[in-house]
Amino acid sequence: MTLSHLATEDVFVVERNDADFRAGQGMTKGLGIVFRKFRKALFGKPNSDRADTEGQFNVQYPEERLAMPEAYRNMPILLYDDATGHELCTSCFQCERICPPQVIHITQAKDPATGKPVPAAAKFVLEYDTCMSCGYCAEVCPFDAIKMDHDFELSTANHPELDVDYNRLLRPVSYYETIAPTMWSDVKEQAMKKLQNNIKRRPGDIGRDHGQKIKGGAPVAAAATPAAGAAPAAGAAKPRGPVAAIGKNMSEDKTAKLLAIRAANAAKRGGGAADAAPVAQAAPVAEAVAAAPAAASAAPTGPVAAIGQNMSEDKRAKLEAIRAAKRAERGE
Amino acid sequence: MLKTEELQINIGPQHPSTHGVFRMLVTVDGETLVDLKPVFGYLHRNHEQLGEVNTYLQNMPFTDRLDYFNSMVNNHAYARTIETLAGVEVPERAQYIRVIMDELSRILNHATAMGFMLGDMGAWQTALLWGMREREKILDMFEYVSGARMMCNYCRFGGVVRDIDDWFITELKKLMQGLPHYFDDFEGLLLNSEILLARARNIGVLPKDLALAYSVTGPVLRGSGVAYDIRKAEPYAVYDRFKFKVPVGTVGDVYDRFLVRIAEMRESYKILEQALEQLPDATGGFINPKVKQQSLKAPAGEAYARVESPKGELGFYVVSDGTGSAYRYKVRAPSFINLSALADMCKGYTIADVVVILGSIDIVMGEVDR
Amino acid sequence: MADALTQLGFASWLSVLIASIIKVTLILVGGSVGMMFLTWYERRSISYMQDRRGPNRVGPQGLLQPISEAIKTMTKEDATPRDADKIVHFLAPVVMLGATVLSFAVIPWGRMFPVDLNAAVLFVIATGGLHSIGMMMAGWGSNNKFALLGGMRGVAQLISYEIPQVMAIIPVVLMTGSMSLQKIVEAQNDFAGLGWYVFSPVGLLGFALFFTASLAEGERTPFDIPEADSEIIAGYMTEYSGMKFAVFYLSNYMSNLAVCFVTATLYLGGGNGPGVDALGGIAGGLLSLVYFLLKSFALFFVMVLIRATVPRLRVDQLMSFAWKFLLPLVLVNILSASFWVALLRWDQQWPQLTEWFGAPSTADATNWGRLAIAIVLTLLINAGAVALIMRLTNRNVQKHLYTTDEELALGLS
Amino acid sequence: MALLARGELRSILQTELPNVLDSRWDTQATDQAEAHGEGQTVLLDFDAVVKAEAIVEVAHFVRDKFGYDLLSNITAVDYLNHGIIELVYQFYNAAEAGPDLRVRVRIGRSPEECIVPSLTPTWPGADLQEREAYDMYGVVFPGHPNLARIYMWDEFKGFPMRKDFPKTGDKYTHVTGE
Amino acid sequence: MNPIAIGVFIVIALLTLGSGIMVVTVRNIIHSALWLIASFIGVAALYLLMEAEFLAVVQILVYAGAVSILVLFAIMLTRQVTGEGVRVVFERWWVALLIALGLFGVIVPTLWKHGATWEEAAKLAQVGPTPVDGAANSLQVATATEIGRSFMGEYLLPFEVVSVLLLMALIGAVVIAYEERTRRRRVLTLAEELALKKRGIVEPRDAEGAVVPREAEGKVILLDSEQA
Repeated sequence: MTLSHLATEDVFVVERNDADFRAGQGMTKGLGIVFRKFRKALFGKPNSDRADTEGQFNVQYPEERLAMPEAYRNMPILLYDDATGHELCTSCFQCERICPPQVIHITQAKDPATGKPVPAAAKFVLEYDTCMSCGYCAEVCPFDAIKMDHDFELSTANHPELDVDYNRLLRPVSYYETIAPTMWSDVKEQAMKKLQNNIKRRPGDIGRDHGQKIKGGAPVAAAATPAAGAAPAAGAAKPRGPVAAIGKNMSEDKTAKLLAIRAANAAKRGGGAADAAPVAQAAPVAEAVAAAPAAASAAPTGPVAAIGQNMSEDKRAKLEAIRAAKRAERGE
Repeated sequence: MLKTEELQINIGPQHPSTHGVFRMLVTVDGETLVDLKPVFGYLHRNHEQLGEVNTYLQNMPFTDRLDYFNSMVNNHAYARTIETLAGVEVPERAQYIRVIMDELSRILNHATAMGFMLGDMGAWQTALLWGMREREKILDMFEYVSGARMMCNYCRFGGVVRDIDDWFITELKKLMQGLPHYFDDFEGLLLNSEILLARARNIGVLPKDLALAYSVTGPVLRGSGVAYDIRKAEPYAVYDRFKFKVPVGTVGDVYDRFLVRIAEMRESYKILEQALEQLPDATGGFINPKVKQQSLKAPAGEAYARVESPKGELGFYVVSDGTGSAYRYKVRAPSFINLSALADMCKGYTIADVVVILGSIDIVMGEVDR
Repeated sequence: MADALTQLGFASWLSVLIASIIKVTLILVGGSVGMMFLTWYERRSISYMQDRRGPNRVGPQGLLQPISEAIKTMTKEDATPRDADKIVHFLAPVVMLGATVLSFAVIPWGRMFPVDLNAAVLFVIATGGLHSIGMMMAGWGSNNKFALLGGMRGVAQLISYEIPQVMAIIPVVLMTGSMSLQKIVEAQNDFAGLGWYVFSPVGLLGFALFFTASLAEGERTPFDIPEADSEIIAGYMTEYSGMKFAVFYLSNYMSNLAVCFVTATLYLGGGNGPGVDALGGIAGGLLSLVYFLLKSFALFFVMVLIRATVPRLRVDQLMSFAWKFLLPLVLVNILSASFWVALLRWDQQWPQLTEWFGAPSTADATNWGRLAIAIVLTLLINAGAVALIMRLTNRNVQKHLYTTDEELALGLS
Repeated sequence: MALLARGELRSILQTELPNVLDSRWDTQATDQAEAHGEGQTVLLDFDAVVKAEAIVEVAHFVRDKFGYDLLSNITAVDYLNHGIIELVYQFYNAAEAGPDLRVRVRIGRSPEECIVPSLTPTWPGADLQEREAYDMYGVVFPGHPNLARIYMWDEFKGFPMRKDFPKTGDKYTHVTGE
Repeated sequence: MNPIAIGVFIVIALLTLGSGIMVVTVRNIIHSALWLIASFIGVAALYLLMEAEFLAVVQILVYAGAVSILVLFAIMLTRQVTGEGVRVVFERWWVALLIALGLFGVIVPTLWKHGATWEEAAKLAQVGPTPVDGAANSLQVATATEIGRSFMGEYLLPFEVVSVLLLMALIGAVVIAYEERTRRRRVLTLAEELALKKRGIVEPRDAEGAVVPREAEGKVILLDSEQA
């Protein structure tokens, strides 16, 4: 067939090696390669370098976790302001409209006195079981009230539990800041400004009652304000809301650690957390060691996490100590 | 005269090597295959009707679920169709990003598809797991830019949803340092292995003269010796700016398809290199800001746009009635149409060959049953 | 052992009985533990070949994984298909396991021989052949088409590969002059425990052929056609679950272990090695056991390496490999083994030859001159045969088309 | 062998095979999208619309004369407002590449009219696509070797992609079509 | 013989006989084949009991491992495999009975004649195996060495005759099978079909013009070797 649309140099015929004499040399070569892999994996150390093709690439999941990119989207969550307890959602129905599988159901709040609609949601139900995690709701939300969570350990034996209501959807803004610092800092100002405008139009406790409920009536303002750096915040903040919501099956401690790790990783990867990332990479190890006890007591800080994102907590600390000792020996 | 008994066997829908819930009603005479009837529909969800109900944007994440190995390519094809329909301009940088994602998808698809085929042949997962390793590396990068590993939902009308940053480009360069080693290992492992030659050569021959009549596309068509690649035949995005070759086979057997896929991975690597070199800076933007994504309306009419998906020609045929959702939305799924050659390709070979031939067509049931 | 018991005052029949029971228990325990270790060993090493880590959760380095899996399979539901032939279906794994355990009766552990049967070599092969009955019963009794296909394939494969396997042993038997495994091990004790048959041209070819045929007998890749999971699901084991499946699994791995043991015994000198004789006594016995296990597991590692690398053959290719490749080479090997024996020991076996041609300078088997002649001669014969068969097979493979017109004409005319 | 521009086939067919064009649609003028309100479908007419019974002849014609040998796509569209079902055949010229050639067949929606000869004997690749069109739209293809439902189960009644198929309710009992 | 040996002998003998009876009485033909295997293994055990190890192993290898499988294969290939095998009682059963009785009549006198030797052998067995190296005991009838010597010495002619007979049977089987193979139905692959078409041999079509399934049954089609 003439292929006039293709120049001859654009086509090549794959080599079938028809004429070779075969006495098992192809098989032997394959065996050799497999044996080399075996040797490298057996004596090599765990490897996560994208440029490498040899070594063990497994991540020992429950103990080690891959760093979660900021953009990662799993299930939608709703945000509320730590300082005032006001939810960011104004029930504008944008997300309900765009949702491809139609799993978002919002009821708008009404002023009990006048009966007029208020820019807040009275009910907000999301069917997690049918959600396809496309992220459109977060994309279209003009108030940055709905965001995509990073928690993926949602398996449950109780199916109806996956129709998640407002109380279990709410997370403080500081939590979102820990999982996606750059993405939040991009929109933070305008979101907060819009929220202030909306708060003015909300009579009484409307728009903050859900948030109060999950905190058991504790004064909302007392919640720790998010620190500027993402990584320290993770250790310090430990907001109760997300812990309760995420860690259905996890101990609090673990969840906090998890949050801290995520934050640290996010800080490391995202260039935006300007104050955390450089420290993480450039901090002299001596400092890191000095910080290590603190890290052990509260939660890991940036530098520690930066050493080995795939390693478990204990291991990481140990490794850190060993390295420090070696340096000390060398007299650095 | 010895007359042997014919035996009817159901291969699938639950079978280790039918790549999903595909079923083949196989009639064998001894071990030789006399007849094969493919049976579909176990994963049917009427995707096309969903496309008629959804708005244009809403349908984008549904295209992820067609060929769930290459959601980036599906997004690209769908976005291109709607862009053609609504007359939307796409910034150059977005075009390059789309090309990079397409070629990464091609590498990961071929790596795993060939791994699965060799697995069907009985090579115990080694090639597959090496391919999976490369795939994981690529998926991590997809996750970084799009937020999800497989259901990327990355393209928007007139661009992509998020720009790629320095981290991505550094990691891509790192990945590309490793890829040639992977190709070499993969070829060395089995390409000349005597047993693979015995199993793959002259099996499932689809002669050049018949390949076009069977409407097969992609590596199956090229393996049969027809140099037809949409990236060359009807260049889309910025494919006309890259230098790459179209690998073709000669016989049209399983081995040729295998070789063509390996060669294609190397060509994709070349395209990636050039794309990284030519990638324009971010000034042009990565998405057309004028497009109203959520309320996009297309003038009444129809559009068909296709891309060279790793599995073949992936096209979307969309008829618009002027509203915000499609009047008719049809997917030209490559694995579905490539399957039409399966029955005839398998006849006369043995049961052991059938699974290998099926593996060499490289199907994904999400796309076949839609 | 029985003698020691008799001296302790037991009646002779009782001491025989007790000694037998102890031996049987040891064999069963050794075999099962060996099988468990083997599964762990295979999974770990194949994991490293595939850049992953394999089972490493249960126990240190995952060593207890097989135990947890044994518990898992034991607690699973034991399902029998409604239309199956219940008795045959039930008995099939029993026959399989019985045949495997029987072979362990004669397999030596280092220099410890449970039973020194005169026809031990043949006995191992014969018990391996009994597997085919189990397979047939499983395949037929399950009343499942995949199982039937798997059973048929398995039996055809076992019967075909039994022939090259038995004939590959003949050179060893010729060189030793006995079929007893103990004598075969003793015969390989020259050169400070390194006079293994594998170091002679005859033994090398025999080793390769026997090991290849044994791969097929043990249903290992590339000959795992009876249980080709991608084609016929699990072959004859398709309808088995729970404990019965575990028994099949146990029998498979035990027979693989047996194959490794036998190969190590026949060609790699069994428990022989430097220092065994020097130590002597119990220490020497233990050292020989270590040597033996090392050799066997090295062989098993080769099996795993092959499994991780190559695809499986097709049924017809499997058959032609047995009949067109292995069998001619095995016959040639028997020929060169006869030359070997004649050259090295003609005055012992054929005194008339000495009368006709005059006696060799010394009648010692380690006569270097005659050894050199024997090595060169057999090497020439074997290498020539291998090259020839390779060339023929090569042409055959290259022309192995479904579609050549010659074949078409042949098939249709 | 030459590439055809959009709409060129129509004039060629008028001269070379005058009987194959569907006389109902022989106006050269294209429907203007603006002439219709939102939600109104448009029948595009600049491709050749051929009679149902002539599709095999035309397909062979474009293949042999112009080299359009790759039958890539067969789409059925239900234009409920116009009362027709349209089949769009997309051919590609594999040797010379370039854009597709669309040949259209427009048939009525009733079971008696909804019949198009099958292309499967010449293009085996049309096999599954024709089965899909039959399953989803009820287009019958005489000459197809195995015209059976492909996605829906054999006992299913009705054609679910037709526009008048009920989108809500129990679809398995409320049968329309046929 | 010691009491254990006698006890074991009785048990094995009963098992062997019992399975033999089951072979002829059980209704399912596959079951009867399986019982036959049990009987073979019982015989092997008897050999083993008499210290005839080589014979026992060969009995398992050849009869239990190969011949019985051949029988099973024959049954499965010629009958409906999955269905219940129905036993047909042969009408001329008395012929079989006569043959069996005749065989019995040959075997028993032979045993009787060599009875003394057997007793001695049994005594020998009681003492335990003697070393077989070099000098073969004339009573140790069952060692491989002894069997080999008899084949190559005393019974060379019958051995060769039997060999030639078996070889002829083998060749005959191959010839018949080869002829069957060439005539067996062959399903054409796509490439073969194309090759035929290029040679001008079009597919056979039936009256309505539909293509007859691609099976060439005993057709003579000659092709020259350059094509495809």
